Amino acid sequence: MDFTKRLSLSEAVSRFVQDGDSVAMGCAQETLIPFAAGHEMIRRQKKNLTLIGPISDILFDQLVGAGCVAEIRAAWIGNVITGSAYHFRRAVEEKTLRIKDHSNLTLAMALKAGAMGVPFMPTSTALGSDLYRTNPDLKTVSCPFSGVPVTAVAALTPDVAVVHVQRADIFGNSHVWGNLGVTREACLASRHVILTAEEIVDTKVITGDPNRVVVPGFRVSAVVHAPWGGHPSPVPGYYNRDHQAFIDYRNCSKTPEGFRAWRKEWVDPVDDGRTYAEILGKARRESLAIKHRRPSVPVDYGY
Amino acid sequence: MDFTKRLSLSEAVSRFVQDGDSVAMGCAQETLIPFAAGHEMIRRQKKNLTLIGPISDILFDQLVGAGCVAEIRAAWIGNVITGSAYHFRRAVEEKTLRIKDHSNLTLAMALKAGAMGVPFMPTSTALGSDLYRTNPDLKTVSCPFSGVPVTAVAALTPDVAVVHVQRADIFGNSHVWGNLGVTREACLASRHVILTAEEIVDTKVITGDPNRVVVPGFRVSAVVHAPWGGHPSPVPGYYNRDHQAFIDYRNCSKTPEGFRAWRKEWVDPVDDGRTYAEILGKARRESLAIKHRRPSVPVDYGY
Amino acid sequence: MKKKDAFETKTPGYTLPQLMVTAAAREVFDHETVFVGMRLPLLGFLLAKSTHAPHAVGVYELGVVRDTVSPEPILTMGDLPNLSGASWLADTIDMMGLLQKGLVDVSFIGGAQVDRFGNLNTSYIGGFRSPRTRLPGSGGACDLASLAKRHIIVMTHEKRRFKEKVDYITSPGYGEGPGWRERVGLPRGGPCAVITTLGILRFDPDSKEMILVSVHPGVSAETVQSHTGWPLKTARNLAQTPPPTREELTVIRRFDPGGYWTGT
Amino acid sequence: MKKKDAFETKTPGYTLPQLMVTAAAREVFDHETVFVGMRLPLLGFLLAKSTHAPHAVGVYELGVVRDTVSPEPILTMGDLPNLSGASWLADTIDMMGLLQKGLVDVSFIGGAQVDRFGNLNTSYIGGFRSPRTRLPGSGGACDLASLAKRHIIVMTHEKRRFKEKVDYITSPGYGEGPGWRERVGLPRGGPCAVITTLGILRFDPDSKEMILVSVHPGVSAETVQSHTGWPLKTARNLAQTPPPTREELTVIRRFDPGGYWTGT
Repeated sequence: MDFTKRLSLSEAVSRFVQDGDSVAMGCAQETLIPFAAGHEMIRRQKKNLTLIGPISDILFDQLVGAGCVAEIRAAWIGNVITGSAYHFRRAVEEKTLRIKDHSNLTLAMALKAGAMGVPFMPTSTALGSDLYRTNPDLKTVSCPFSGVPVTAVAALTPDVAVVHVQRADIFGNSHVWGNLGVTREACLASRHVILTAEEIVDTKVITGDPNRVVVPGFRVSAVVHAPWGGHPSPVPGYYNRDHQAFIDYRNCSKTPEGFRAWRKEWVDPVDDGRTYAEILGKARRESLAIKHRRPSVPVDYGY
Repeated sequence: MDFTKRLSLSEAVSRFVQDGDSVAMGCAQETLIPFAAGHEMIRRQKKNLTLIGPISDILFDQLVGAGCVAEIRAAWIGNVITGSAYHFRRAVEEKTLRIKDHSNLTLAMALKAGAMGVPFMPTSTALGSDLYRTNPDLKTVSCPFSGVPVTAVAALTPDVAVVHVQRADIFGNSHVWGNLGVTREACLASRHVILTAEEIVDTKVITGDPNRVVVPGFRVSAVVHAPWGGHPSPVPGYYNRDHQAFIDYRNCSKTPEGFRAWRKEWVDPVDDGRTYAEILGKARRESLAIKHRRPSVPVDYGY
Repeated sequence: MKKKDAFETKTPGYTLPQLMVTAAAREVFDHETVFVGMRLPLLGFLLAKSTHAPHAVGVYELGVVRDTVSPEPILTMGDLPNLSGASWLADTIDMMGLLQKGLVDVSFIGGAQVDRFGNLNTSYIGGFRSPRTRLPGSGGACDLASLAKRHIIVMTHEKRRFKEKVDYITSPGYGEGPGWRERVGLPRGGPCAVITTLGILRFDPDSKEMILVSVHPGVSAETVQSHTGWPLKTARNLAQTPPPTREELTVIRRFDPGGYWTGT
Repeated sequence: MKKKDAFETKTPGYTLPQLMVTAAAREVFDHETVFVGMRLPLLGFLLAKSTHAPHAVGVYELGVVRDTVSPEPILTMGDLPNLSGASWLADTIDMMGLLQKGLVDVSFIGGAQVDRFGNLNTSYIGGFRSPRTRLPGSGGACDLASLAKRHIIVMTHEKRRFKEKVDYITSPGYGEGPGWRERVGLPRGGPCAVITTLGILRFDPDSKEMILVSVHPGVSAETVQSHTGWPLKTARNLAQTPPPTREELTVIRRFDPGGYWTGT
């Protein structure tokens, strides 16, 4: 690998997210949510996307609100600390949005199947539930050995996985730490992977600790330097969760006017050349900063 | 967790490896092979074991030679750099050993099914092969969505997984790095886990980097301090592979007399109170030591 | 920071959410493995760990196992203090593997609608074809209800929520009654208790039907019935939910200092 | 350290294993993803990376992906220099996922017995019920033969090894001929070349039968036939395997300094 995959956020989204694509995002659930990349899809007015993810802590709602989404395949779409996602809710009620209902486990298994290159995965969850009625990707089969019924979940292979990571090199090698959710599965299942990274580092930092890699560089299509790209979700090692932003979004997103105001404050200014860090402001950045450092004890990969 | 799981090697093997048990070992394939624990099984004359592992780089052959084994479920049993495993070969030819033939992928999927708590896993490998004729745990099924045929692999749930790790605390929390093979799956699939560790460290070292944990402490039954416990296989961060030991074993294992001599030199002296490090000797330890240190760059788990 | 739509009902000396968190915590036994859900159960687990269940292990669906309480208060499971010093940070599928293997003793689920057999709906109010209200969905709830050895439901007690038949089964309880879980192939489990804003309900071992076993201080069985959409059975020895002790309140306030989840 | 049972045959200026490693390396194209097998293929990959395929990525079944050559010679894939500075250290199942998804271009397999359709046996000589010889088994070979886009077989050319029908199919080739792989459900692939101690064979695109396309220097087509257990077809334009160049020999000797795998 000696050609760079580093692109601007705008280039990466233009090149690797097409209208109508299926896009896996928010794969680590509450942490490392790729808000910067999602906001770029809003600014570029992407259309008819199919969003895939276990839970979505407001990002999917923002994309629905901006008119980018035709379908969602997920287990939970809301605002973790406040409840409903209002755009999502309205869109389903008004039948402008198609849904395939998953549980966290069926979604994880669907992506695992996609990652492993098998057409389905078996699980014991959801038997007897109505998820079967709103998701044709679930079917009951019998174990060929024991005869017990299991739920077969059809493989999901998104067009692109968008993943926010802590550090990456320009060739697509990266480190992620913290809880991982379905990050590993989503990256390996997808045709393209866009990484947004808090820091761009030398390749040696990454290959110096290859167990922290969740997707090999040769599977990655684009690397974007995006400091604060996970805000307001927490990013281990970089910043804490901005609870107030989630509460503010809840309040804004109740009405179309509120949503426009939110968008005007948080999303659109980037097109006028302001960085997200500037929009956030110094005081807020400091309030979210890591106060208690907990560095790991190194391990040795010598020979 | 505030009670210790630390045991001597002898206590751990006596308590958690019973005659007739199925035992997963050598799960990282060529690295981190738990030779110390295997040798203890030889000394304690364990009987009728079923050994489970992807490939076995001479450890399974040693246990077969010592008369401990009734069955093997594996993909490959030999000596990686020299070829055949002579005891294994003789035992199969003389029909004193039962075999279920796996490939690396079918074995990984069998343990993954066991780890996930599902009765089987699908894979596209082995279709049309004769592995089906010597392994009743493989059956062809059709994908309920696409109709394509896949190999269903029945779950494996070993009685115990024996895993050599770099560092562990006394409560069963541990760090493993390097290639992992099926270590994760084997630990999570098994009823008991015995860890042999190069070093016993403070809990804070382990919980200070929870992404390096492959099995949570509450799933571990015993922790054994076993320096050089992976020799002659390589242990990242601790020592290189001792090629000469594999070549010597090849030569010794050709005859029963040779095997007895090998056992007398490498296995039995531990019962007379000699540590394995002493048996190995200072010069050899130094020749295998890590010469080029490659420490990882720490990451931060602060808040 | 106070959650705007937190329960406003108050009882002298403690809030209703504090009472519910305490009741939830008491469902956890020491040494158990607990799959911790969102919101109130987060606090319930922290309370149990800090009092009678110090050896309980917490499993969180986003990929966290921890056997200590977080070093600082958290609002949600993804807050960095909940990751720092964890026993294991891994994949959702690893957490779900523990659950699917039957290694999780107890889990907690919130609900929007529940029926007499403990089936839960958190997806569609008014049917999925033309829903009146779309709710967030399952998350891990369906998995917890399907696969934990037992699960506890925590929810608001209202007639529109306690329905003869739920509009959609997001998370299976006892289905249509005895033998249903076995019939559909669920490997184990079932709801064990429902902790509501009015009382605590459990399930008859034979009929699998919900029974009122405890009312909160100041609540009568009649009030509970009037907020329930089917003729509710009441235990012969109906109890009163014991209020939080001073120690329990101290712990709850330590982990929810702003009263975001439990009020002040 | 020299492997005792390494091939002893010599040709002026290079050894037979060196010729075979060179032939194996030439099967790798630049930018390809290579699933690297045990033994000679390890060197073949290092040679390809160091010469005409600098962008090739190596995948190793024990859980290693690397896009650089190891910083020191290795005897086997688990040697620590092969882990140090890797692109990815992970699980076997992750490596196998790349393979199963069709992301591996080429792989290498050793064989003990092969038939005219490239089916390989590395398990039982003389039938599995009463085997005359038990061999080590599949390892990852069955997976590579099932799932890589193409695979290369590397083996000793002897009549008892090149059999009309193998005693046991460990790793499927083209089975019984055209259409067989599709029929049993294998998603892609098949053997692409057999590099032996005598020459190089490929497979007819229509009949799926092995064809001799190249003989090693000093070997005749007749010699190859006499070591093959069925009437062997020969390509119209039979070639001679080009010997290793000086540069190739230098690289092989750098990575196998003691000549353990390739002699001296």
